[in-house]
Amino acid sequence: MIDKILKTCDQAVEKVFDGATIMLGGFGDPGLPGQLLEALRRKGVKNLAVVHNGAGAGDWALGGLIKDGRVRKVTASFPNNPGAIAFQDLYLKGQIELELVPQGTLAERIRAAGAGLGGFFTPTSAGTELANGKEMRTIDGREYVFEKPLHADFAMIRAHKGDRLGNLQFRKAMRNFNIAMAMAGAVTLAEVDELVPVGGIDPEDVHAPGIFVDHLVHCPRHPKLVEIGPPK
Amino acid sequence: MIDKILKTCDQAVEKVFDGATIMLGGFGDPGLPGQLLEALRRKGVKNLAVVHNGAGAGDWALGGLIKDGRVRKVTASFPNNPGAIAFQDLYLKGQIELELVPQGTLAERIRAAGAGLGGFFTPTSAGTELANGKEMRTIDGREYVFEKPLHADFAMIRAHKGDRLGNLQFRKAMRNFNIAMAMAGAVTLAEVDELVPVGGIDPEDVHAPGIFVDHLVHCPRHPKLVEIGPPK
Amino acid sequence: MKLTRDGIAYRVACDLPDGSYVNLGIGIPTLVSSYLSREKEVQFHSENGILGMGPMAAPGTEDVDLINAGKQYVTMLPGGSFFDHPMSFAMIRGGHITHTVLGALEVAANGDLANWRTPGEKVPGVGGAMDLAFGIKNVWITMTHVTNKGKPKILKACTLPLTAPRCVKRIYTDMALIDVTPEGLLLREVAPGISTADVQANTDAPLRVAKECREMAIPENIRGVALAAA
Amino acid sequence: MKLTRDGIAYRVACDLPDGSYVNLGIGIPTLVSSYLSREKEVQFHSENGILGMGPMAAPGTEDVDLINAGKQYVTMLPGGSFFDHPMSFAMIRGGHITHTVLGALEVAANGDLANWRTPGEKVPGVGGAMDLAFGIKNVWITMTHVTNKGKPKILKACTLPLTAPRCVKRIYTDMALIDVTPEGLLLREVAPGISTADVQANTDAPLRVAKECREMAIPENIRGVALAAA
Repeated sequence: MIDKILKTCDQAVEKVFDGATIMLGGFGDPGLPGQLLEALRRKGVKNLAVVHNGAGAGDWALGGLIKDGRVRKVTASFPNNPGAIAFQDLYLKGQIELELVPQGTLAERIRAAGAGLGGFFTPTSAGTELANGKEMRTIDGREYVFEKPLHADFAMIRAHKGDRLGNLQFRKAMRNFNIAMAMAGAVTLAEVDELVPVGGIDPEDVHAPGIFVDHLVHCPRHPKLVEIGPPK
Repeated sequence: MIDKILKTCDQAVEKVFDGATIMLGGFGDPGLPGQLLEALRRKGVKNLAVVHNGAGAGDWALGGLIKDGRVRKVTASFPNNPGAIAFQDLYLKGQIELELVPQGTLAERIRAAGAGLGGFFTPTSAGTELANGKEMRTIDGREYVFEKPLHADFAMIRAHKGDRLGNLQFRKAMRNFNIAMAMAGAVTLAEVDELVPVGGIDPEDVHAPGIFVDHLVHCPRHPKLVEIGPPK
Repeated sequence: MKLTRDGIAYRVACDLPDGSYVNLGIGIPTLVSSYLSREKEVQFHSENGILGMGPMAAPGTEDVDLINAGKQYVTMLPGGSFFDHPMSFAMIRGGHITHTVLGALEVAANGDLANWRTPGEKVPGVGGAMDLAFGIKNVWITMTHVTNKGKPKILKACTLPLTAPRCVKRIYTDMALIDVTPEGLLLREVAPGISTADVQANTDAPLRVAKECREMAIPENIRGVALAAA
Repeated sequence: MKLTRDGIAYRVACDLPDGSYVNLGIGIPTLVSSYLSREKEVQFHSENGILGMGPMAAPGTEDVDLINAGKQYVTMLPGGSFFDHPMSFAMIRGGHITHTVLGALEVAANGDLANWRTPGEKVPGVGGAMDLAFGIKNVWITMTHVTNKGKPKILKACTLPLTAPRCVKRIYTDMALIDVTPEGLLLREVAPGISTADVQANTDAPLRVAKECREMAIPENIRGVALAAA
């Protein structure tokens, strides 16, 4: 029998090792695996390379992990979000590495890894400083930049519902990077608002099929992610 | 006001021109735009290049179009399906061109066009005769083949539900190539089992957002596609 | 008189065609949706996987899972849809979104756009800016015509790092509406009370003045559009 | 005695691990799901966008929108999911499907597979065969050990066009179970009543015989598995 449910986030992050590359889902709060990240902080693993759209906010979750000095590199599109104080502080001191990637290219590189592709040509960034040093190619009269897939040892995401097979359903703007990251992570960990029995998610409504998910943990919303209005 | 609904398939195919490249959705019957194809036959347009997984079956829809001598080229993964008699007959006489593409590469090339990518590297077919003449590249120790996007002047698909904004919802195995084709077609035409008012498809359940769809037509199931059991 | 931010947004809203698919950047562009005629049906897109976005959520009705790319709580209109990032950027990069309205630091006469790295910004960030500028056919810029130090922002050539080369199609400022054409910049409208000479004096690239160049039709008393003193 | 098609399928089913994700080709592979122990939970994948497929639909209960890649009417098990082709082949190409069971025309000692172009076939077709062979880690082959003219199908090198080089991990035939290892072919099991010498005599590539080589455990009277005369 397949049972991917673990009791705690601490169990889920147990195998994360020093130096691992970790994808973190979410765009803003929706889909952010805040409690897995807090477990990772408790574990104290170090020298991490993180792939995430931003660079954390405040001193919680990714912000906290960076503040704790656990992250050596961030691959992100928007690390200058106003809340990313811990990152910006270390970056200005030269103590953390940044790979800046346009948001659509970031999403597509993650998907390419999950889909087993060796890379792709995108028009985005051609002729700008973000294409410096990259392979260029003119295809059908347009300039393109070659981009490689982004793989990860671990992907951590948050979903709305999950079952013991690992099937995940998201809610509204929670999907963002999370499906592609679930595909790209060698090991994918998910925290979910709600556990449902197998069959509790209609096959039409499974957004990330369980094949991409290794472990999931039931996590009520973190206190810092208060439900402001009632979900519709 | 956006209203993409047309009354008849004949109206929908009106702008299809001689020599056009046309993507046809469906894998087997689910998602096959049989009535748009029949309208295309009535229109009598010729010299078409068709992108489809197979090469038609019997003398209906794509099979009929090929039998009528309207198709100059088929890009497909499985043109040797037993029912593709019209194609096989013309192919053996040297009267129709074939571009044979592995099924996953076909799907990915269509998606690449819809997603604005210039091409990608896939491991599939490296070292086989289907990679003959193609650019090869070793990436991280593995051999890959370069594949270009597949664009189309028109994409024709079938969906389950649609609204006047062009939003489409599929049912079970209907999705197959259809979402990617809707993205890749310069003009996308859809036939649907059912028209619903705007809001009749939950935003979580829209599989092909209306942005990809230009026109849709309400088409009850074709007599040759009898509903065998009651839909759940 | 120079237009207010709302005045610029109003002018943009007049030009968005019925049936367009639009991604609005932060700042002035965000205001555009408020001035859209009810006769037009436009679907608004957000990078984080939303098409068919409605207005900001009223206080007390926010849904924690429903934010826009600026991380504000928003609402959905009937006929909207949710999807993931690869799909969202396929809409952008694949040319499906028809219009994007963006802010700018500099625009060059050939349509080059610089809007992602502010001078002196120490931590870089690009977000979806390049994807929008490269992928969308109608890149429309809204900005003040000059910097707060009075320096022109429309230039012969950009001095800041580019977001995308030759992407801007139209510029809406507090002084003018200017099209970027293969023959260079074309001044099409001026703000009420602003002369074509004023516009040229504040623009560091040559402007051709369109034959039909006219004063912008900005109603003086439409809700929220107050004309500020120049 | 050589195994029947069902006997081969039964033997494969014994080896599929609990929790595996499996794509079954047409022919003998299709039979595998019937012999899977109920103690094991395996999700079956179909190229046309299905994970968690159940048995064939009983007559009268077919759903016209629910077919497998062989275009047969199938059913869904609880916990399944529907998706589109790009996602379906991402599962294959990206190495997420753990096992595929395929038929073959020829297999070479180095794991080269030929199963997409039959000799004399005038209209070529590849379907998803290459994607499966390139993308999935455990490519298991089921086939008769020799052609219907008695010629070996396991060869030093393939003569037919390759589906994928060096992809096959294990071969299940009506005579033997053979692993493809970096050191060449390793004979691990023989069908009841077949000797290792018989197997080598029908194989056109050198076989090493595993120390623990044994007769396959195929119950004589399990439902549907009748052993045919050799």
